[in-house]
Amino acid sequence: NKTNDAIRVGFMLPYTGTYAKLGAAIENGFRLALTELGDKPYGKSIDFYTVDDESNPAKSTDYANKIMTRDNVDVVIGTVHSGVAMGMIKVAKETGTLVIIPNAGANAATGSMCAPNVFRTSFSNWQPTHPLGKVMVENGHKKSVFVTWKYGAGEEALASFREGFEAEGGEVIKELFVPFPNVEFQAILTEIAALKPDAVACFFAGGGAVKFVKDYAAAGLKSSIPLYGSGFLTEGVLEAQGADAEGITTTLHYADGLQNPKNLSFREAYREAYNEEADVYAVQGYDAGLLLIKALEETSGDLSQKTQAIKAMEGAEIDSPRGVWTMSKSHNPIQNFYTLRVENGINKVIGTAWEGLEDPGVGCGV
Amino acid sequence: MDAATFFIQTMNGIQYGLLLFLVASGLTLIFGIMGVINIAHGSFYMIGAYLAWSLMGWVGNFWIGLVAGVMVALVLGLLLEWLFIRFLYDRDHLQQVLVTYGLILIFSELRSMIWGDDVHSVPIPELLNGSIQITENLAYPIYRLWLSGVCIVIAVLMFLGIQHTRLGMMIRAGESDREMTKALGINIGLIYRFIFALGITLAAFSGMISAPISSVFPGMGSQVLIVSFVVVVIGGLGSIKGAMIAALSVGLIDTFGKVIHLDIFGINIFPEMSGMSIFALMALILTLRPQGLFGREH
Amino acid sequence: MRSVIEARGLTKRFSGLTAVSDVSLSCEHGVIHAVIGPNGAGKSTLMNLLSGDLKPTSGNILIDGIDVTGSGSSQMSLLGVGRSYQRTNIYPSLTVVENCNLAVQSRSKFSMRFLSDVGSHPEVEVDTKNVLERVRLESVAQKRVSELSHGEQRQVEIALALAIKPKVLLLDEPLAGMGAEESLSIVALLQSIRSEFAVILVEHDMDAVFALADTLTVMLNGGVIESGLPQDIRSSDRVQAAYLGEDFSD
Amino acid sequence: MTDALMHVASLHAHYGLSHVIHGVNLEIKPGETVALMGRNGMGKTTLIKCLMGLLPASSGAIRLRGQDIKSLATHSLARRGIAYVPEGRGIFQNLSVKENLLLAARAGFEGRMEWTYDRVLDVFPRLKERLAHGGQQLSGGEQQMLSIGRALLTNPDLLILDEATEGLAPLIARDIWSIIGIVKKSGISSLIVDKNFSALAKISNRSVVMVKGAVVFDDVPTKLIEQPKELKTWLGI
Amino acid sequence: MLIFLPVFSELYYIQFASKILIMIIFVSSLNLLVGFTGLVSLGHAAFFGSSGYVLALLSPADTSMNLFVALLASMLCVGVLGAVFGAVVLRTKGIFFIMSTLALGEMLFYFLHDTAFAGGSDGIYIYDRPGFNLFGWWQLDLSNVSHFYYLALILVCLVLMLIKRIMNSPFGRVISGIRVNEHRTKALGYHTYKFKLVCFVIASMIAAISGFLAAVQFGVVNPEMVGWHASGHALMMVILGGKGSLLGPVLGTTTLMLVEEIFQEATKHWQLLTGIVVVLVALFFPNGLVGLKFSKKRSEI
Ligand SMILES: Nc1ncnc2c1ncn2[C@@H]1O[C@H](COP(=O)(O)OP(=O)(O)OP(=O)(O)O)[C@@H](O)[C@H]1O
Ligand SMILES: Nc1ncnc2c1ncn2[C@@H]1O[C@H](COP(=O)(O)OP(=O)(O)OP(=O)(O)O)[C@@H](O)[C@H]1O
Ligand SMILES: [Mg+2]
Ligand SMILES: [Mg+2]
Repeated sequence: NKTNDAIRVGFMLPYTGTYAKLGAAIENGFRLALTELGDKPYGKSIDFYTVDDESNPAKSTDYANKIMTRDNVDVVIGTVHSGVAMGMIKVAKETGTLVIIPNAGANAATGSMCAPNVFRTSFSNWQPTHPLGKVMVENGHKKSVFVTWKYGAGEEALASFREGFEAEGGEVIKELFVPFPNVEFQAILTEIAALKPDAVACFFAGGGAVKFVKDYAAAGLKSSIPLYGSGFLTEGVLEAQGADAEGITTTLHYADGLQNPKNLSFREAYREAYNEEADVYAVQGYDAGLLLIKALEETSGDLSQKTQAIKAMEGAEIDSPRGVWTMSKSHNPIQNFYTLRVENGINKVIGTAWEGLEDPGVGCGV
Repeated sequence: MDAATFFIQTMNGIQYGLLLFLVASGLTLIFGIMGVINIAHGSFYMIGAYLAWSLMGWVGNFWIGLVAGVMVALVLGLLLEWLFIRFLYDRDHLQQVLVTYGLILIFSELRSMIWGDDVHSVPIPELLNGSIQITENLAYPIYRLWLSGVCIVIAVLMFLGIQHTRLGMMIRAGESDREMTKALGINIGLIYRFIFALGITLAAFSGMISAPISSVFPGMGSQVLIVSFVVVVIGGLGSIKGAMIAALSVGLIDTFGKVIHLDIFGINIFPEMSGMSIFALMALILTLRPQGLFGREH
Repeated sequence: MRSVIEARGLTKRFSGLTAVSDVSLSCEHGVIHAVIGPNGAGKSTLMNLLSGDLKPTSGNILIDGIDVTGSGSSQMSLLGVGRSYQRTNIYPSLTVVENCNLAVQSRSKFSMRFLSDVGSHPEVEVDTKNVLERVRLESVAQKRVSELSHGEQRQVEIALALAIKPKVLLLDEPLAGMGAEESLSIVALLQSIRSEFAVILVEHDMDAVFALADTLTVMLNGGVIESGLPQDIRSSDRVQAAYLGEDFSD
Repeated sequence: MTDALMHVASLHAHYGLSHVIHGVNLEIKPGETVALMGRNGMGKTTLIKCLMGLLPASSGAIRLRGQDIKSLATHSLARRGIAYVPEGRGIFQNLSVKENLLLAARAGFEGRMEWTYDRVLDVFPRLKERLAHGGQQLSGGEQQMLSIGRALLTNPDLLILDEATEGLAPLIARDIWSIIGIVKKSGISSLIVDKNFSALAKISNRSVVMVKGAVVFDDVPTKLIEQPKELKTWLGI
Repeated sequence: MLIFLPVFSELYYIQFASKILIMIIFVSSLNLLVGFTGLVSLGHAAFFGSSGYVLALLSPADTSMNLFVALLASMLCVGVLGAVFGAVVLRTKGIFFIMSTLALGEMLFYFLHDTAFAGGSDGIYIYDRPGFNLFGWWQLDLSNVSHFYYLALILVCLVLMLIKRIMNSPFGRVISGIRVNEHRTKALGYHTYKFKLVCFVIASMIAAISGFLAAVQFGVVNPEMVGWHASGHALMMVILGGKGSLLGPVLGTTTLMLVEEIFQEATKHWQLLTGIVVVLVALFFPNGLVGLKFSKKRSEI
C-alpha cells in the first residue's frame, strides 16, 4: 500500500526523557532544510512519521522495526542515543531502509556496523576528542587526566583522545570514570587536585556537563588546571553553566559564532521559524535534511531508486552552516573541527583545530 | 593516596552521604515511617529543583524563592494526598506502587510541558557564595558545607520529632493499626495527610537546595529515586539513625569507589565496577541483617 | 513410661529479661500436662521453645529421648510436635478446608511435586474432613477464615494443630475467645483424643484445666514454682497466692 | 430516651453481602454496665464495630447523648467519649508500652481527668515493669492490661470491652473485674462482652443476649438466670 | 482468532502481538512470585535479560543455532543464576526482599554495563536467529514473523498451562500457604525456604523463555533488559492486571502495552495519558483488571 505520490520520512528520535530537547532540535533543523523544497517537491507530498525511541536501547530494534516495517518509510532520521542507533542500524540492514543519523556518535555505526544505506551527518565519537590532544599540546599541556562517564560513548571518546594526544607527545596520566549517570564529582576533583596534571580533558554532555563544569570551578581547580573537553561539554548548556564555563576550551564541528554566510542565514531562518537559537543538534538535523535533498534531486523524488539515492548521498558535498563537508567512504562526515573557547558566555571560535578530519572507519569493509 | 588526600576524600564521602540523607529524608517519612511506598519520590525532588529554578529566577532571590517553593510543594502534597493517596493506606502496598508509578509518568510529562527539557542551573545565593582553600589548588565551596549543616539539622529534627513527640508516636501507631488509632480518638487521616505532604515537601526542598550544586535537568528524579530507597532500607525502616548511617556508608563507598584501584582475582572491582558498589553494599547488609541496620526484627 | 517430650533446664533470655529460667518438664503419651501461671510468667515462651519457634539460651529439648535442641519450627513439626498459638495464627484469606489441607499435606512426601494435581492425592481431603468433623467446623468448611468469628477462628487454630497428626500437642490457650458451649465441646474433644497424644496445655480457664490435666506445672516469673497432681496444686498456698486466688481453693 | 447515653434503634449491618446485624435495638444509660452476650459468631463484635464507626451501618440509628452519630468518623466518636478494647487487643506493636499509653492519654469529653498515666500504672503494676518493652514483646495478658489501661486513659464516658478477660490468669481476671467495678463506680458506662457469665451477671445492670444478629433478651441479669432453658439455647450454658 | 492473526494481519501487528505474547510469559513468571508466593521482586528482569545474553554469547557468528538447544541452554544457565540469586535474596522478607532483588538486578546491570565482557553499554547484536529443522522437511524460521508468532503463542499456552498446573499441585498449595502466612507454614513442618527457592528458580526459568524470545525477536541484548526499569514495568503489568490469578498478567500486559502503543501514536505526551490511565485503574480497581470481571459477576447475583 505504499503510494508513489508521497515521500515517506520517519523520525526516530527521543521525544521524552533526558534527550527530548535534542530530539526536538534535530527535527526542527531537518524540517527547516526541507522547506527549501517547497510544498510539493517533484509533485509529491512529504509525509512524516514519528516514533519516540525513549533513548532506550533495549527497545531500539523494536521501534526501528515499527517505523521501517509498519510505517514503511523511505528514510529514517534517527537518533540521538548511540545504543539505540546501533539497534536501528541492525534493523535497517535487514529492511534496507535509508537511514540518516543526525547525532548518535557510536563509532561502529560508520565502522564495523557500516552499511550502504546508513549515513551520518553528525560525527563519530572518535572525532570530537581526537583533535583535542593536539590543541592541548599546542597550549603546552603534556600531562593530562581524562574524565568521563563509564559508558560506550565515553570510552570511545577517551580512546580517540589518547590516540590523538599521545601522537603529539602527550601523556594521559590517569583515566577517571564516574558510573553513568551519577553526577557526584567531588571525589574525582580531589583526585585531580592531588595528581596536579597540566590540564584536564573530559567528555560530558547535558546535565552532567553542567554539573561537572560548576563543580570544577567551585573546587577552585579552574584557576590552576585548565579544563578541556569535547564540544558537547559546553554546547547548549552554556547558559546554565554561567561564569563557571569561562575559559574552557573545546573542539567541535560547529560553533554558534561561525561567521560564514551559510551559518548566519541558517541561524536567522531558524530563529524566525522556531523562535529560539539553533545549536549543533539543529545543525546536524538540518544537514540531514540537506543530505536527503541531494538524494531527492538525484532520483527526482523517487527514493525507491535506492542505488541512485545512495550514490548521490555518498558523493554529496554539503554546504552546511558548519562549513562544507563531504561523506567519507564509511558514510561519516569529513569535516572541520574548530577550537572553541568560552568567552563572555559564548563559545568563541579561536581557530580550526583540524581541517577535514576523517573518521578512520575501522572495521568498515565498504 | 597520601594522608591529606585520604582525609579530604573521607570528608567528601561524608558530605555526599549527608546530601544523600537529605535527598532520602522525605522518603524516610513517607515510606520508612508511614509505610507508604512512594516511588514518585524522585519526581518530587525534580519538581523541587525546577520550582527553585523558576521561582528563584522569577523573584530574583534565593531565600524568598525557597520559601515560596516550600509552600507550593506543601500544597501539592496535600492535594495529592487528598486526591489519591488517602485511598491507598488500607490497600495492598502494591497499589501504592502502581499509583505512584503513574504519578512519575504524569509529572515527568507535566514538567516537560511546563518547563521544557532544558538543563538549567540555579545560582548559589550571595551569602553562601565562596569557598575555603584546603590545599594549594583545591577549595571547598561554602555552600556545600551549609548544605551539610542543613542535613544535620533536618536529621536531628526528624529524629526528635519521630522518636520523641506525640505526633511521631501517632504516625507509628497508625502504621501498626489504623483502626485502633482512630478508636483512640486520633484523626489519623488528617495526620497522614500532613505527614505525606511534609514528606513531599522535604523531597522538593532537597531538590531546591541541591539545585545550585546539582543543576536542574529532566532525568534528575530517577537518579535519586533508587539511591534514596537504598538508604532508607539499608538503615532499617523507620530508623532515622539507620538512614543516616546508611547514607554515610553509601557516600563513602561511592567516593572511594571512584578513586581507589582494587583488583580481586585479577578482576578489576574499583573503579571498573564502582557502579555496582552501593548495590553490593545493600545486598551484603541485607544478607547479614535481613531487616536493615537498625530495623526491628519482626 | 518414657516421655515423648522432655525439657531439661530450659532457659530463654530476651536482652535483659529472663522469660523462662531453668524449666524442666516432661510429658508422656496419653497424658495431659497443664502449664499454668499468671500473665507474663513465660508459658507462651516455653511453648515457643518446645515448638522450635524460639531457640533456647540454654537447656535441652528431647523428643522420644533424642536431643533435638536447636531444631527450627519446621523440623520440630516434622518430629511430631504440633501446636496452636495463643494469638490466632492461621491463613485468613484461605477457606477452612484449605487451611486444613495445608496442615494435612505437611505429613505427606509429595509437597514438592509441582506437576501433579492435588486431585491425585484424595487422601488429603479425607483427612481434612475428619479433622473438621472433630472440631465441628464442617458447617463453615467452605468459608474464608477471615470471615469467621473470633471463636470460630480459634477452632481452626486447633484444627491445624490436630491435622498434622502430632505425637506431642502443644496448646497455648486453646479456649481463649471461645463461648461456653464451644469451650465445653473442645474440652470434650480433648478428652476423647487424649489417649492419642502427649499434650502440653496452657490455659487460664481453670475449670477446663482441672477437668483435663493429669499433671500440672505452675510457672511464675519464668521459673517453675510448683509441679504435681492437680489436687495438690489446687491446695498449694504458693499457687493460690500467685495465681489462682482463693476461689479455687476447694 | 433522652436520658440514654447511647441509643441504638433498628440497626442493620452487612459484611459485603452477608447480613450480620438484623435490626438491633439497644440503650445504654449513663453509669450503666451492660453485658453483651451470645455465642460465637452471633454478631457481638460486629455490633460493637458499628457503634465505633468502624463498620458502616446499613440502616438504623445510633445516638450518643441524643445526637445522631451514625455518620461520624471513628476518631470523633472516640473524642466524644467512647473507648474501645477490641478482641485481639489492638496493641501497637511498634510502640513501647509507655508510648502505647501516652499516645492515648487525654482529657475526656467534658474535660474529666480521672485516669492519668500514673493511676493506670498503679492499677496495673505489671505494665510498670514493662514500660520500655515493645508491644509485640508482651505476653497475652500483659497486652490485655495495656489495652484496657490505654482505653481508660482517654477518660471515656462509655467503655466498650470486647472479650474483657480473654487470656487472663484467674487472679488477673479478678483484677480486671474489680477494675470494671471501679470504672462502674466512677460513673462510666460500659458495654462488656465476656464469656464468664457469672462474673458478668454479678457486675452488670443489664444483660443483652444476641442470637444471629438480633437481640433476644434485654433485661436485668437475674431475669436471665431464671431461664435455664433459654440460657442453654442462647448461650450454651 | 489469535490463531489466525498472521493470516489477515499486517506484518507489524503480528510482531506487536508476538511482543505482547513474550511479555505475557515474562509477566506471568513474575506473577508466580508476586501473586502466588507473595515474593515481590524488583529484579526479575535480571533473568529475562540474562537469558538473552546467554543466547547472544552462545550464538556463533555466522550460523544459526538449534532453537531448542539454545532455549534449553538459556533456561538452564538462568536457572542456575536464579538459584544463586534466590539463595541470597530469600533470606529477607517483605520490602527488604524487594530491595535485595533490586540490588542483585542492578549489580548485574552494572556488571554488564561497565565491563567489556558482553558489549558494555551497547550490548550485543544477534544476527542469525536460531532455527529448527525437522529432518529437512520442515523448517522453523524465526525470522519469519508468522513462524515466530506461532512459536510465541504455543509457548504462552504451555507456560500458562504449566503455571496453572503448579498452582493446583501440592507444591502450589504450600506456595499459597507461604504467601498468606509463612510463619504458620513453617510451624506446620514445611521447610519454606526450600519451597520458595524452588519457586524462584522455576519463575526465573520461565522468565528465561521470554527473555530468549525477546532476544530472538529484537536481535539485540542490552543492559537495559536487566535493569530495574524493565523489572518495574513488568511489575506494573502484574499489579495492573491483578496479581494472583492466571488471567491477571494476560490482561495487565495486553492492556498496558496497547495503551502505550495507542497513546504513542496519538501524541508526544503519551506518558501523561498512560500515567493517568494507570492511576485511574489503581484507584478504581483495587484488585486489578481481573477484579473488573469478578465484580461484574458479583453484581449479577
Ligand atoms: N520477643 C520477646 N522479647 C522480649 N520479651 C519478651 C518477648 N516475648 C515475651 N517476652 C516477655 O517474656 C515474658 C513472658 O512472656 P510469655 O508470653 O511467655 O508469657 P505467658 O506466660 O504466656 O503470659 P500470658 O498468660 O499472658 O500469655 C513477658 O514478660 C514478656 O513481656
Ligand atoms: N470480616 C468479615 N467478613 C465477613 N463476615 C464476617 C466478618 N467478620 C465476621 N463475620 C461474620 O459475622 C458473624 C458475626 O461475627 P462477630 O465477630 O460479630 O461474632 P461474635 O459474636 O463477636 O463472635 P465471637 O464471640 O466468636 O467473637 C459471624 O458469622 C462471622 O462469620
Ligand atoms: Mg501466653
Ligand atoms: Mg467477637
